[in-house]
Amino acid sequence: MMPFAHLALLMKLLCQVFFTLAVLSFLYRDNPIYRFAEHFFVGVAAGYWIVLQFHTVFLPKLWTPFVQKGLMGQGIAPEESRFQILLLAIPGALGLLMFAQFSRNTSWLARWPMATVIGSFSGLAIIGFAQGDLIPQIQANVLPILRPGSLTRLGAAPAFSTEQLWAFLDATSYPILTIGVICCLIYFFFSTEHRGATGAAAMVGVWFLMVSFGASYGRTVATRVSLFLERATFLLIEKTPVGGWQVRNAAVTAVVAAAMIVFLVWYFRIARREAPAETQ
Amino acid sequence: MRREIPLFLTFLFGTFFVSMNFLQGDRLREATGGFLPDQINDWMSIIISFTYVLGVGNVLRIHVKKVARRENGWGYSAATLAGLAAMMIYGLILWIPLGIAFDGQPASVEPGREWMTGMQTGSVFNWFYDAVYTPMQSTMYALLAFFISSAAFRAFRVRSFQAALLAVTALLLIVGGVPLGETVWSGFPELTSWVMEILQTAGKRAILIGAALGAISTGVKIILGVEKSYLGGRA
Amino acid sequence: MNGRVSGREGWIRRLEQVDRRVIFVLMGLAIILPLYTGWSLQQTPTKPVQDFHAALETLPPGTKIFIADDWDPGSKAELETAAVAVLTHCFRRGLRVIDATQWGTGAIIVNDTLERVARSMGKTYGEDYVYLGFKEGREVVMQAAAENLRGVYPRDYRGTPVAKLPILEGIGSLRDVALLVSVSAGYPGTKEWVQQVQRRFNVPMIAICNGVSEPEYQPYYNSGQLRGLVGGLANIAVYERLIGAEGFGTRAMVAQSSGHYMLAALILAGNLFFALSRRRTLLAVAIAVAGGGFFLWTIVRILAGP
Amino acid sequence: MTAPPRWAVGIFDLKLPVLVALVLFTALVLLLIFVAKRRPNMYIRPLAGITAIEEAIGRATEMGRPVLYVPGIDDVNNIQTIYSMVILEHVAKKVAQYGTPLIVPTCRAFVTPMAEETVKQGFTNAGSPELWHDGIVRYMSDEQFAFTAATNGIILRERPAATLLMGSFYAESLMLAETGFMAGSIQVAGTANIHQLPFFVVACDYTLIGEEFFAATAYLSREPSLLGTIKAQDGFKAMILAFLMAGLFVETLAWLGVPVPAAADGIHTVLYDWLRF
Repeated sequence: MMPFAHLALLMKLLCQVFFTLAVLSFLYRDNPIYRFAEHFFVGVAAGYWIVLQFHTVFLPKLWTPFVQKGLMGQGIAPEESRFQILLLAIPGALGLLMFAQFSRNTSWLARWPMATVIGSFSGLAIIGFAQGDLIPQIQANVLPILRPGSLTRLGAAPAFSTEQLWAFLDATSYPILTIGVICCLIYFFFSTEHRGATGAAAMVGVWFLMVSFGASYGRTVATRVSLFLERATFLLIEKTPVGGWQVRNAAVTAVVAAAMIVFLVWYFRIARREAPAETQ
Repeated sequence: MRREIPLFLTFLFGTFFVSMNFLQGDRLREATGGFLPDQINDWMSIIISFTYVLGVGNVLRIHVKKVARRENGWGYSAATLAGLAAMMIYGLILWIPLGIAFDGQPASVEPGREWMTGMQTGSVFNWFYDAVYTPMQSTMYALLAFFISSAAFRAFRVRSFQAALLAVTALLLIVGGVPLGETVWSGFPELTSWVMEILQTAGKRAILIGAALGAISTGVKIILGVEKSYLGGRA
Repeated sequence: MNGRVSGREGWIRRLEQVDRRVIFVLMGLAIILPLYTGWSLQQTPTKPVQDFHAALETLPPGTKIFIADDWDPGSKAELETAAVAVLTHCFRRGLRVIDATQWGTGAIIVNDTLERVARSMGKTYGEDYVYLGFKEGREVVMQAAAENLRGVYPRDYRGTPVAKLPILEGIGSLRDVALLVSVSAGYPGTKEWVQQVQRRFNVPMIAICNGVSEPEYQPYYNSGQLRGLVGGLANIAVYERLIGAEGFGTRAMVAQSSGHYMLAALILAGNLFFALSRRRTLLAVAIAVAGGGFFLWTIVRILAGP
Repeated sequence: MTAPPRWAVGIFDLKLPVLVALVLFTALVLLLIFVAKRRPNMYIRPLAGITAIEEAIGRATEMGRPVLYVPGIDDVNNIQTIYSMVILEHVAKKVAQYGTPLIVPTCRAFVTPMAEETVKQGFTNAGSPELWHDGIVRYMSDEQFAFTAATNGIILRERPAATLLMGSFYAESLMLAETGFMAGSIQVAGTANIHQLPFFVVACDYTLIGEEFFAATAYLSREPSLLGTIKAQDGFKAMILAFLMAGLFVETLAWLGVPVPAAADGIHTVLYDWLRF
């Protein structure tokens, strides 16, 4: 008889493989296995958030201090004030007002907590964007026309060598940053028409924007490939230790995939004859 | 009152977080016995954490209705509710009697009962996280590897000079940003790193400056009550 | 465009509009097949990666650093690998790690990763590392932790009061740590740490992130707000090599490369068919020569071998 | 990097450059919103994106096929969804003038009534409210990929001649743009979600990039708060440009080793102590 812990591990592997393949089956077409997995996931995710908030915020930050220290007066540290702890009733009450959302008559009360959240994040955003983004980025772009020493480097590099290419690129870096940022800012300037010099600058600005989108595209591709790569490694290459022995994930994958294919063939050939046509 | 109080709250908390940047936290803490800023920060954590109740409330409402009315596809909704129930039971409900008895801290749960302890290693809750949440979420995003490739073949079209610039930069990073690129031409790492650090940074920096101005002006308008659209309806 | 579709053009049109599942299979094979090869490719670190490495390498052993592990299973491929590499590097150098996450859905996987690496290197919880877990509030928590760390995290993830943890002695806020390392999958992440903490409280900071975010964070590296930046699995693999702890990143590089080259081929082929079907011969020739030449050269270089 | 110039007294810690920039910008925003209330026809340059939308609607009319308008997949709490309604109202008005069918799939339960009101308003503005029917705004699903699959289904079945994607989009951007491209419709997209812009740029005929999206809404609605903000941002950008130019000049002089003339000492102080803090 397999110990319970091992059975749990094996079941976990089975579930992991099942849910991975269930999502991948969407690539063939929308199907009941995918829909089941997706709906189950939505439920699990919602439950996860509630439990998480309960354990990390509600209990330690609100319930325990308020009830134990505030109401019962137990275990108040010398540097804490009981009055301040009792003030936790304010965020508690504002939080509870969220529930007012669920009734049409009281839903306006739910705006109170939303207003505090939006106000706080607006305040933090103002400071963050002004102090962390705007000023340092402008500051970083206050540059001389050429990087000091880059011309000497370019002159010293042998002609038609890769070294010369790097020296050239290095020499262009300050002009590119200066011209690029200025031209892009002109592109996003809406008070004058793009004609003549402004028009030309705006056009150069769009070029820089396109290059920067190209970079984003290239890096997005990299991330997406990595994500599937990790899943493929999990399904086909990895081994899972269960007790003393190593289970090959590929074997589990083969079994689960075969079962899924049988089900899908049955579903699309037979069961769906009467069903209404699906989208996609 | 329906509009004034929310607007006042927005103003109050917004200006608090702005002004904290221009005050000395340590001195303020001494002067107020820790009320400012620490207590207010905790308050915000508490209120934000309640907003998640809303999300779950919506999930519940939609899916309970579907199941109750036996609407088309109600079986899937039942699966959602089952997932929600499993997480709530193992993460929360089984745990409540233990938690309140033990100062709300999972560390004090007696040995042999770890499976009940919410988010700690070895709990059933964590088992669900590993077995369902992790594979589902990572595979959802992995699907995009395929969607991006089909879009690349069927809809990525170089129809203008601008699109050509985008395509050339993208291709350069796609083939040059991986080790095989270095095998093909040893200069790729240097070239891609120049593209990333200089060439594309110019555009990104301008976007950053523009986005910063946008965010600041939106924030200012919200705090001062000029922009009220978040209270529902158009401004 | 004329209305008559000749045989050749019909054939191109059909290729242009091929069922997407055919492309899915091509892409899948391009990524899966190389997993079975044991090849290894050479890699040179770029400057941001070297700077990232140097930032951790120059700290004296025993220094306390803060790692913000802001990711979840959705970016497991890149950032679990990154987190393992960073933690291995830190522990090997004897740095003491204070870890926390702003991603609720990452609370468990970050804990598991930290425990796994720490246990394999024989580190003691509370002495060499601590996990403060997740607290709701995103930017609120970030700036609050820089004001007063204990106020935000009165207890660690396991429920131990922070006053009992020796590693946190003398750490009142993030201003007291030597370095802030952001392992970031998006919002909230590196950008928010820069905005709320780096500049406001003058905390030195480096970041390791997924590929998608890297271009967005480059301006911060350029402005010196980030002292080092590693982005995407390929750069994470280089970093793994720099610290001599080759892991998933290094093993994945052949498949990663092959996936990239397949995607490049798809973009080129799509545009080739587009040019042919629109009778834009010059563009078609340009794409065919440039693309074909590049791929031929690639094959030659691969066959030439290391 | 040197420490920022500060004025730290008592509990205050005034980081002057940030404070001055914030006060200046806030004042500018409020002032221009005030001005925009008096003069709603303040100049904003005509945007190519709006022309592109109108041309797309025109072509749909010629071909007798519908116009598809997707207001993003975010809820009403995202400001882009709300601003998308401004564009939708304009589109509804144009469509009603030409008598072209309109389809608006929505991804959020709360967005649906808002989109309905907006389309009705647009039809009324065009003088033909009788065109409204329940098949225009279609609530698909709250779930991202289910919504995408359903919308792709609409594109393939009803073959809209114009697809307008305006609002907050995420990973589904490339799937929608791909399907629209395959169906041969003219596509105009607009979003401030920078990550998704590359996918729109390559597959769409025209894309409103980030701030252009907001400028377009200001241009169309002439709402003082939008208009004033755009103008204020323009004003601040002009200042940034001036700063960058001045900085370039001073830095280049310093690099060349030219001593800064005494008369320019004031400028020098401002640029060195304030900008390079």
